[in-house]
This record gives sequence, structure tokens and C-alpha cells, in this order.
Amino acid sequence: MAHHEVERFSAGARLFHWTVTITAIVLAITGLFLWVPAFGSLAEDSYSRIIHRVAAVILVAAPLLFFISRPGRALHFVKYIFTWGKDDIEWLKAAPDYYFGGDEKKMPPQGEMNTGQKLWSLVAFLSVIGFVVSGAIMWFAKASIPAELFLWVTIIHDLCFIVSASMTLVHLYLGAIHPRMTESLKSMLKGKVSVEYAKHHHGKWYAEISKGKETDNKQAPSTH
Amino acid sequence: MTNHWIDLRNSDCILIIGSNAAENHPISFKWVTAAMTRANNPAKLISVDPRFTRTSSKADIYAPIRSGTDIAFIGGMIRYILNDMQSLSRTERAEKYNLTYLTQYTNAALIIHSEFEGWKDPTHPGLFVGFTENTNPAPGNLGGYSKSKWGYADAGSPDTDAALLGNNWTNWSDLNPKCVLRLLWENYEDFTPEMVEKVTGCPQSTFEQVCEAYAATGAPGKAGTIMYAMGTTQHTYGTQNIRGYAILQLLLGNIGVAGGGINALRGTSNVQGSTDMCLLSHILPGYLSVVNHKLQTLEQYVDTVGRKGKAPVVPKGLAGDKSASWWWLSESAQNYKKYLVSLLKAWWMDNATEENDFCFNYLPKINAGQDADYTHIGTFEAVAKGIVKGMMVWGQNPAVGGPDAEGERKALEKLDWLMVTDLFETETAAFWYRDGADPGSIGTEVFLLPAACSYEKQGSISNSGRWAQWRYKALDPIGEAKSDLAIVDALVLKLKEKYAGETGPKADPINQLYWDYHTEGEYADEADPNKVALEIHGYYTKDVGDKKKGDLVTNFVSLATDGSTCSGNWLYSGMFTTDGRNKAKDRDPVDASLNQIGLYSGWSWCWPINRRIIYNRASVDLDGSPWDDIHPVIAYQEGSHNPATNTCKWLGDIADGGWSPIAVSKNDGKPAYLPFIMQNEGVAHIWGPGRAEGPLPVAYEPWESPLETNLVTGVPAQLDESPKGMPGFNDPCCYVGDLGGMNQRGRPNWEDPTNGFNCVGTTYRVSEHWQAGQMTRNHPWLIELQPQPIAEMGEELADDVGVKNGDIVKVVTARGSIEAVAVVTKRFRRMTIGDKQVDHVGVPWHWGYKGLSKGISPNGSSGNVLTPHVGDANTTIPEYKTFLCRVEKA
Amino acid sequence: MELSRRDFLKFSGVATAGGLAAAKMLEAQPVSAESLDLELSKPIGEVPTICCYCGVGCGAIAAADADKVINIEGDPDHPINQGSLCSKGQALAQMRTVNGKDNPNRLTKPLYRAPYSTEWEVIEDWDTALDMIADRIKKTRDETWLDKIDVGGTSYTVNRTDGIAEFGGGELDNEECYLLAKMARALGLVYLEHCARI
Amino acid sequence: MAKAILFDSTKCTACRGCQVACKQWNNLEAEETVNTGTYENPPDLSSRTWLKMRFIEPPDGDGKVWLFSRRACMHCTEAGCVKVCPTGAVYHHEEGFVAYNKDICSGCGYCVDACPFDVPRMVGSTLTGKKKMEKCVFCADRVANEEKPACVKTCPTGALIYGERTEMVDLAEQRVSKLAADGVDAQLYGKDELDGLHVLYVLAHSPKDYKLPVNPEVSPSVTLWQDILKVMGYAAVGAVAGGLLLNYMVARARMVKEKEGK
Repeated sequence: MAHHEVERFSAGARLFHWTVTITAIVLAITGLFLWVPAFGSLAEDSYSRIIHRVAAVILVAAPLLFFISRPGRALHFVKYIFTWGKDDIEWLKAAPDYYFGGDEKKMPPQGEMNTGQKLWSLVAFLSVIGFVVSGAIMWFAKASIPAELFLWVTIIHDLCFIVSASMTLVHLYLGAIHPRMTESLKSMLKGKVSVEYAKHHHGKWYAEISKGKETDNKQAPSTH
Repeated sequence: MTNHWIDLRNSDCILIIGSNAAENHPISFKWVTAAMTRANNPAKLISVDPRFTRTSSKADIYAPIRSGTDIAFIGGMIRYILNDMQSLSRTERAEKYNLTYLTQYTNAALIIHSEFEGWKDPTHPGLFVGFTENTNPAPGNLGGYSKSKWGYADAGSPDTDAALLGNNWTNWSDLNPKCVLRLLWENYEDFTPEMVEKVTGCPQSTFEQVCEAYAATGAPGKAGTIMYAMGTTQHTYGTQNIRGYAILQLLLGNIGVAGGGINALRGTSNVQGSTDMCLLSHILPGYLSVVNHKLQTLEQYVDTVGRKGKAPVVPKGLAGDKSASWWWLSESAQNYKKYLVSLLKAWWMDNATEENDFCFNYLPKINAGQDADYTHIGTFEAVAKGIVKGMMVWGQNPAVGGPDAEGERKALEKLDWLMVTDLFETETAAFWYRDGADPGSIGTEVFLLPAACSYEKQGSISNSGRWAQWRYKALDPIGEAKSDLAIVDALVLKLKEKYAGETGPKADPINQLYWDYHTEGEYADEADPNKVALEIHGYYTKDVGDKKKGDLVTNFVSLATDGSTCSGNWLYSGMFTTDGRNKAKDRDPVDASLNQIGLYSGWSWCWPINRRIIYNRASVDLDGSPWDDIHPVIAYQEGSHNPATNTCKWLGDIADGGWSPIAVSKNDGKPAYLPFIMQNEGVAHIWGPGRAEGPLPVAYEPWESPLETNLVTGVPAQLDESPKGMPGFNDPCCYVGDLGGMNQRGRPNWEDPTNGFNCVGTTYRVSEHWQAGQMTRNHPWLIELQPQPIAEMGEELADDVGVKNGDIVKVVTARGSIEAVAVVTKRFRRMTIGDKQVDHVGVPWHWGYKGLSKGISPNGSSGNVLTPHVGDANTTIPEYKTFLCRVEKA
Repeated sequence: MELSRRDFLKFSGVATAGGLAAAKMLEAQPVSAESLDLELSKPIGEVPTICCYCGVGCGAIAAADADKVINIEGDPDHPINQGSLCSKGQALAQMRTVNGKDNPNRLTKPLYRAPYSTEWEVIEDWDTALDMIADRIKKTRDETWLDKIDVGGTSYTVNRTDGIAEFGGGELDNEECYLLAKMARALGLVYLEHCARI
Repeated sequence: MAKAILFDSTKCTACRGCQVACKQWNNLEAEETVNTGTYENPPDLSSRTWLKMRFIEPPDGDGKVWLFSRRACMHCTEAGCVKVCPTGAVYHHEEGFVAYNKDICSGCGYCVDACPFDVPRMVGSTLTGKKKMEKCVFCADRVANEEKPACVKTCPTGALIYGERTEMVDLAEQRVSKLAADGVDAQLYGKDELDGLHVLYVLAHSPKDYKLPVNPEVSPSVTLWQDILKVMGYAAVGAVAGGLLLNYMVARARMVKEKEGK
């Protein structure tokens, strides 16, 4: 297989992915300190708050940098994750059978992102916006907004966390643990997947890239 | 205080007038509250004040009065009670009022000189008989009295009115026209509720509530107490204000009993003790009269102030037939002489001998008469005139606390030298670089010495209830600071060095001064307060009987006229046991008094001889049984009468004299002692001829009054004709000062308020600061609470001058002006006085130009920049509490 | 491994419950660091003193190091105040110690201001300071001394000086007041006053 | 047993011994203040002012009412701060009052917003971003050593007393009925508010006149977060994790079968 590989993620995309990943983990952990009283002592002396804020700045900065450096790609991604079609519905219907039983019969061929990945990207995208907006209010506007409103803003932050944390588990599982997703993690580490894997999991995309010779430009963004 | 703090809880009605106890004596309210919340017959609280204060907020009745109208108010209360007494049937009268007390224990029934004429006499309106106006320009008293017609008809053995004694009268005309009670009625007859409202601004209905509530304490067994402070005393007639309270309390039988008394709330932790030690121009330690030039020998002194001045007088017809007049007691006792000789021995010890009159001539002698005033006001005038050239100031701050403060600051510039000892740099020490002063033209040398604070040293202090309590040292003084004791000790030793070798009247009193206070150990190099305390208590200076030289005396009863004892202050003789236990250090927390009325006699020690409630012989009836069974101060133990000594066992407090009760002595054919043992007559003074301006208080106007005519006496102000003041409109004997022309008198101008002084200004304190502020204005926690000087005023006035709450305003008087933050409040209301609408403006006087918290204007916003250099007729205490001012937006 | 819908539901139920059980563990409150056997954060004090402000004479107890006050509060045994104090009494500690350090405004050395000078100078030792003061007192006293006065043609011995005044004492201890009175009268002072009059 | 402080406004003279006692015992520095036309100062609670007295002159009064009220932590049973505190730094002391462990305070400041009485304050360095919550600690160390809280001990008039909460409620009720008998519109505040405050008030007027919230309640958002959202979160994560585990087992079994089947 090593001889037949296609590039799936560029170095920049991977850097972006892992930056965000690490940041998100840091944010999640430092945020968790405020969820889990048993971890409360770890939040001592506000260190976790400071780290959380530094990470938050990176989380905001990373997509912005990505957008500035590769605006076309970024726009494409946004457009992509908001574009849903019939295939996506089909995919969602077929997915349980596939992921439990490996039954591929009903799976429609997928583009550079399959529906699941698209869904994850969408959740991630929206929850980051939710995190950033609510977080910014909590950070900068605490003194100027009514106490009651502040508490509701924290709830938005928390809701974002519940949703994104749950989805992160799924993402992590499918990307790294699910028995059938053998090359997913590798692709994000090394950037390449085997032709076989590409055909199998992203038929439409493979067809596109092998037909049009468009290589890097149309790589899938940083998600699985 | 005649009584003490805890005793407030025994009261049935507490009248707080001229005091804001909740703010300035906050812990007193522990006991006020205890009285008000006790389960049975809770006490009522009355607050009389121009301003609704934190005290008023807790009162059952709040009575607003115009500042300086206490006599009109109290006179109205006296009238109410007298009128009530007269209109009741004899039986009801005896139930509602303690007639035995009134007639047997006071001079109510005594007959006054037949030529006495009251202030209503048309030939001298507003004045008693015998007045002469002082025509000299200020400074000086407005006038003075010949008191020859104020005394008893028979000075040595006054007559009494039998009808009054026997409760056998219905109308005033049934009493002798010169009987004290009838004269009292005539003095206050016009002080009707209508008149009270017109003069004081207190609504009639409120006033009548006050009268009713307070008069109820007249019943035997009931007690009402008066708590007063500087709101009473700081007037040109401050002493007469207090006289008014005394009369009221005596009419109601409230002196000497638990829960009663007239209680002066001392503003300083040891102002009681410093007064007992007589750091005052007119007295020597133990309230012994200062010597004047007419008293050239000890014998002349003793004869004049003791033998003649304190000779026992026995009224005729009373149940008691013996007056102790303790100051003299008898030719064999000569207490006055004992006390003075023991003082002289303590001061000049072995150098004071019978042959040299016990160094009597070492005592400085003032000029007799009224040609010099040695009090605070007079002293500063002497400083301003260059008579006084050097000044030592120990923990006082007259540049903030003195009247016409800017004038007094300016006077300090005349000094050659000034020594100030304090904890912090005070305005007084810093006068030479205050705003407006030019150090380059001020030649005064100034020494500023660092003193130890209260817990950096040890010694005793006496609280308002006369409890001398020892306080201990918690740590060494800061830096190189020393206790005042160490400083005065070192200074006197230095002076002795300087005078060493000299002789003569100048050097002898110093060289021969007994000064030996160092002890082993901690006090090897400075005075040991324990040793000083022993000298104050007193000891034998030679072997007498079984007593050896150096043995401690038992108490002042042991003191002798022959120089065999010394005692620095007879009142404090008794603070030690003969084996040397300092009772000021006693800390027995158990209250062993009768019925636990809260005397706590085992906690510290109080003068005289640990008597916690003075005049307590008035708390029992003729048989020695307490009027009040629930709160007995003392009680005669049945059968304990000792015929040989005519004494008995008294239970409870230390009885005021150990003699048996009047009826018990009488039954035994022995002299029956009258209860008020310090008075020559043995009875208390409703009639008080000793005061400068009259035997009974008359409602005079303050020196600066918003009125044109005294509404009570009818005497017009005549401002232009009488720039010094008008006798009969003003207090006829008040002291009008003059600090180099700065003491201008402000006048109202009702036609053009912007050009006159139509507001009544007053000064006071806030709870969070203390006196002239030198200590509390350096305490961040307290400055946080009260950061800036304020000027409190009513909404009506604020509206008129366009001032809003929190604005900076300027308060202006004829002396000067200060800036302060306006506190606009409903707690000051506009009053209708006669035909005038009168507003008050109140300023705390704590601030100055030094310390962490300074005033707003460069003069430190000291309230006393506004006050006049005018003083009380008897004491020359300055009139801080009433003056005219106007408010401007700054 | 086959999975029925029922099994699935069962399993998810168990899983959710597992999540909640973990939550319960994690939500447990940390053990109180401030339980009932807590030590006092500072000593309350044992040195009895009497408040230096008004005339009520409240008792206070002080705890101090060699050079700073640690705590001053009401003396609970004192029958008058029974442990209570007002704002001023409660601030007594700041007479000496503010925020753990000496109150910076307290005077610590004798100061002298020379005639026409614009500043204070420190006098290094007490002996010098008192020597200077004693010189001033003696000079003024000697210059203004009155052995006798003449009133209406008669001479009276008065042995006094009108040239020196002494103020103060209401804040001092009885023993201090007594010695001040003794010194003042021995010096022949007649202008002797304190705050009782004002 | 739960303890409580009883504040009887009818006995309070606003001497403010309590306000300074609090600073004295707890080593709190003074604030720099200005006078704004009232005796009341500092203007508000802060990290250095855990207790302050309010001076209230009713605007429509006749000048014969001056109300004094205590402003400090109310030590609620249903305490918004305890509920909202993410780290457990704010907790109920075994004697019922709300204590906090500064060491584990993360400085999030949620308690400030969750308090219906606006009591907790944050203090921190702008440079490091470190923050801590500050408020009345009920003098936990004193209480543990059988000393009264500093404010209570110093109160001259008995306006503040301290003891078993049940006893304090009894005393307060007796006082209220006594005052009512004297014609005062007295009431007890704090008995049932927020399941019972550990600072009880005897008031002579309505709570509103003393600037106390009439029906204090913890914001529903606090309940939503702590009692619903957090539980939901754990449940969701649990469910997802469980689902994934199940999936793994099933999928793996299937793949093994597939391999065997080949």
C-alpha cells in the first residue's frame, strides 16, 4: 500500500489540526476543573484560568491565521460543511449498520469529507463560535453585564462544552480507535492515505483528484 | 457621673440631653439598651437634640430643640412638675412624688433672704437682684452680682416652711413667699408648653410627652437619669444648664438612687482623673481651692476656704439635725486642712514642716477677683498679649480644639517657645507652617516630643463613673518614644540640675521638691507609675502610734493636719490596701451588690473609698430602707446601730458616711446626719446661690442668637448698643473674650440673608473620630469610615442656598469659614422660633491640617475656626455649641 | 456478537448511569480544610488595657510582639463593656501598627524647630532635648518670676510665673497627671489647663 | 448544629464597631473613601470590606427615622455561591455557614453573579490574572475556638448575637412579637428565605426599606447549570462513551467473523 499513496492533508492543514487539537484539549481540561469539584484544587491560584485564556487566544488565532493565509481553502471548507444533500441523508441512514456491522451496501460514495465528518466539522465550527462569543463576554464583559445575564452566558459556554465534548469522543474514536478506520489517524499525522483507503472511504473525492489532477488545492480540510 | 455606666440599666426613664451618647459613648448604649429591653417595666428613652442623631434613632421620644435653649426646655419640665404637684390632692401628691426626699433631703423648704428679687422684677428684667454691668471693653465678664441677697434668710440656721414639710398646702400662696419651692415656681411660671415651643422649637405635644414620661420617675422607687455631655456645658450658661438638670432630678428624688443621677459623660478616657488631679487653674489635686494672693498663710487659707467656707449649716425643722459638711466636718477634724497639708507633704516632704507652714508659700497664688482669667480662654488671651511666653502641651491640640481656633493658632506665633508631647504631629505643633503662616516671621522655638500610647505604658485612668482602672503595657513604646511619666520625670530632674546651687523663692520650690520615683528593674531610669500611685494614695511620713514611717495610710480618714501623713490627692487615698494591694488592678468580675444592681465593687476601685453611687444616703428613707426595693443601693441592717459611735452597718454600696439612718439616730437621741454630706447644709441644692448669674437658671440667649428679643425675659438684644452682649438677653455674667480683635460677633440679617448670619451653627463629634482628631485622623480604619469633614443641614436650607447632598459647601461665621461636604438631611428640620424660621448647620470639629485625613479648606476645615472666644459665666468653658453662621456653595 | 434493540437500550442505560456514577464521585465536595478543630489565625491577647478614647473606660485585651500589635479586642471579663468596643476602640491596634508595620505617622524621635526655620530637625537624644527645654523653662520662669504683687498699696507674696502655661492631661494616666500638676505648681505656674474646660 | 447571627436592627446604633472589628480580626486594610453626603462608608462591600453598615433615611420620612442595616454575607442554606462554585472552594461549613477555601478558589467569579445579595467580591492582580473571592467567613477560626465572630463580640447593644440557629430564631420571634405588641411593624427576615439564612434580621419596617431583597432567590440559571446541565453533561458523555465501547466490541467481533469467513 505504501507505494500507492495519495496526499490527503497538507502540512499546513495538519499543523492547524493539531494546534487546534492541543488547544482544545488544554481548554477542555482547564475548563473541566470548573466542572468537576474533585479537580477543583487543580484550579488553585487561577493558573488554570490563565492557561485557559492563553489557549482561548490560540483557539481564536489559529483559524484566523488559517483564513488569512489560505482564504480560498477556508471559504471552501465553510461552504462545504454547510452544504448538505441527499447523499448525506442516505449516509446517515446507512451509517449505524456500517459502523457496527461493516455493511457497506447502503453507503453512498463520499466526497472529501463523508457526512459524519461533515457533521463533526459543523459541530466543531459552531461550538467554537459559541465558545468564543460566550467566552469573550465572560472574559471582558463580566463587570458590565447583569449578574443574571452572565450566568446565562456561562450556560451557553457549558452547552457548547457538552455538545463538543461528546462529539469529540466520537471523533477521537472513529479517527483513532474504530477497527475499520485504519488509516485515518495516520493521514492526519503523515498527510497521506493509501489509494485503496481513499477509494474505499472517499470514492467521489478520489475520483475527483485522480481525474482533475487537482492536488493540493482541493484537499480536505483538517477533519477526518 | 454621680452614678456609673452599668447603673443606667436600673433606670426607668433615660433623658439624653446635650449628649449624643450612642455616637460619642457608644458602649453606654449597652446599658441604655439593657434598660429599654428588660422584661419588667422597660425604660423609656428620651433624646433631646437639635439634630436627629443615632441616639435619637433609638429613642421612644425625640424632642428637637434649638441649640442653646436647654434652660427653656428644662424650665418647662420643672414648671410641668411643680404645676402637677400643686394641682394634685395631698394624697396623690405623696404617691406621685417623693415628698420626703424633696422636703427632707433638698433645700426646697428652706427660706431665702427676704430682699431677694427674681428676674421678673420689673426694675431689673431678666436679672436677679444685685447686678452690676461691667463697662470695660472685652475681654471680661459681661457683669457681676453681689450675692448678698441670694442666701438663706438665716444663714447659719435656715428656717423651713412647715406647710411644705407637712404636705399641708394647696396653693402656692400657702407657702412662704421666700420658700425655695415657691421661688422656683415663680422663676418658671412663664415656661408654659406654648412658651417652650416658641423658644425651643419643640412641638408642644412632644414636649408634653417628655414631661409626662419623665415626671413619672418622681414616684418613690422610680428612677430617671440624665445623660449629658458637652452639648450641655459648652454654652455661656452651661453651668446653669446643668443646674437645671440638678433641680429637675432633685424635684423627682432621682439623685443618689440606682438608675438615677446626673451623669456627665466624660469625653476623654481620663478627663475624670485629670480633673481629679486638677490640671486646672482654679483647683489643686483633690478639688482643693487654688491659693489666691489674699491667702498669705496656711492658716488664712484654711480659715477662709475651710473653716468659714465649709462651716456646717443646719436647717431648722428637718428630720435630720446634723450636717456633716465633710470638707470641714468639725473643728477637730478639719478635713480641708488635712488634705492640703498632706498634699504639701507629698510635694515637699521633709522640707515641709509645721514651722515653715508646710511650704504653703511655695504654692503659686493667683490674683483674687475677676481681673485675670487663668482658664483656657484667658490663657490664650494672655498668650496673644505676650504675657505667656512659653507653653507646654501634653497630649492636647488647642489649634483644633480651642475656640476661635485660627485666632488661637495666631496667638501661638507670639510664644518664645512651645513644647508639645504627642503621639502624632498635631496642628498645634505644626502651627508655624500652617496655611497662611509665614515661618520666616515666626520666632517660636518648637519642641515636639514623641509620647508612648496608652498600651505602651502602664498606669491608672479614671472613667466617667470614677472607676480608676489600671492598664498594662503590651509592648515597648515605638521608636524612641517615652511615656509622659518618663518625660515629666526626666524634665523635673533636669530642672533640679539647672536650679542646683540657687536659693530663694524661685529655686527653693524646685530644689526642695520631693521627687524620687525610680525603682529597681524596669523603672531604674524612669519614674515607676506604681510608686507615683503610692504617693497619691499616701503614707506616714513619721512614726505615729503603731504606724511606722512609710506605712500606707488606710484612706483619707487617716490623713493628719500635723504633717505626719502625705497624700498627693486625698480623693485617691484608699486606692491601696495598707498592705500595698493596688485596687485599681482588682478584677473580680462578680457583682456582689444588693440585688445585683451592677456595682461590681470588686472590679477596679473608685473614689471616694470605692463608693460607686455618690449621695447614696439619699436612696433610703429616714429609716434607712431603700426607696426602691428592686434596686437598693444601700440598706440599713436592722439592729446594727452602734450607740457609741452613732454608726451602723450599711448593706450594699459604701454608704455616704457611716452614720446610722436619720430616724435610728434620732430615736437613740443621737445627732441625725443629713444625707448630702458634702454640702454645708447637708441637703441638696435646688436653690444654688453659688453660681455667678443666679441661684436658679434663667433662659438666656446664646452670645450669637438669631433673635432680636429674648422671648422669655423680654430683654431686647440691642446688638449695636451692646457689642459685648446684653445682660438679660444674654447670660449677664458670661465671659466675652477678645483674641486680638478676631473675635467678631456675627449678627442675623433677616432682610438680606446673604449678608447676615441667620443659621444657628453648632459643632459636635462623630462616632468614628475623637476630639481634636490627632489620633483618629491617623487611623486608616477610622478615616475610611469618616473620611472628610461634613456640614449637616436640613433640606429646606439646602434648597434655599442651592446645595445638593455631597456638594462642597462653605460655612461662614464672623470668625472665619471652613469648607466641608454637605450632608443634606431630614434629620435637621427648619424650626419656627418666635416669628423667625431658623435653620441649623452642624459641623464636626475633628479635622485639621495634619494627619492622614485633612480638612477640605487649607485651614483644616476645623469646626472651631467658626466658634467664638466666649465662655461660660462660671467656668469659662467656650460656647462651642451655638453660634451664627451662613452657608454658601463653595 | 449480536445486539438486539433491547440489549442496546439496556446497555446505553448502563452507560449513562455509569457516567452519572462517575459524576457523583467527581462532584463530591472536597474535604473541608476549615473544620471545627481550626486554630485561631492569631492570638486574641492577654494584656488588659483600657481604651484611650471616651470616658466609658472599656476594657480591651492586647496581643503584641516585641514591636507590633497583633490583636486588640474587647475584654470579655470587663463588667462595663463585656467584650464589646465601638469603632474607635476596635481600631486601637492602629495606634501602633498599621497593616503589620509601625503606624508611619507616629513620632519616634524628639523634633525641634528653630526660630524662623521652615523645617523640623531631629534631636538625636532625649537628654539634649530635655536639656534645651529645661533651659527655656528656666529662662522664661526666671525672667517672668513674681515674688510679690502690689494690690492697693499692699504687697502680697505670690511666688508665681505668668510667663509659662501648661496644657493637657485628659489623655494621660492619673500618675502622669499628678506629676504634671506637681511640676507645674512647683514651677509656680498659674496658667494650668486641660481639655476638661473645653 | 447550625449556628446563626441574629441582627436586631432595633437595637443597632450604627456605632460600626462591627465594621472595624471585622477588619481588625481579618487583617483587612482600610479603603480610601470620600464622603458623598452620608455617614455610610465605604460605598460598597469589597475584597477588603466584608461587612458594612447601611445608614438609611427613608426619602419620604419625617426625619424621625434613621435605619441601620447590616450588609455582609447572609450565609444562605440555599446558597447560590456554593451551588455555582465550580471547584468546591465555597462550601457549607458543618455549622451551616458558608465558608470558603481560598486555596482552591480558581477565581472564576461565578459566585459573585450567583449571589442574590451581591456579596462576594473578587480581588486579583491585573498583571497575573490571579483572582480570589473574598467575603465574610463567619470568623470560622474564632467560632471553632468558642469565640464569637468578631462583629458579634464587639456589638455593644446586643444588636448582634450569635448562637444555635434554632435559638436565634426563637429569640428573634420573641423580639418581633414584643415589638409588634408595642405597635412596631416588626418582622423576622431570613428564617425561611433561601431555605433559611444564617444571618437573621429583626426589622422594624419592610425589608425593602432596609434595601434587602424581598424574596431573594438563587437564579434559575444556577440550578439549570448545576442541577440539570452538569448532570446532562455527565449523562451525555457517559452515553456516548458507552455507545462507542459497544460499537467497538460489536464492530470488532464482526471483523473477526469477516476474517474467519474469508
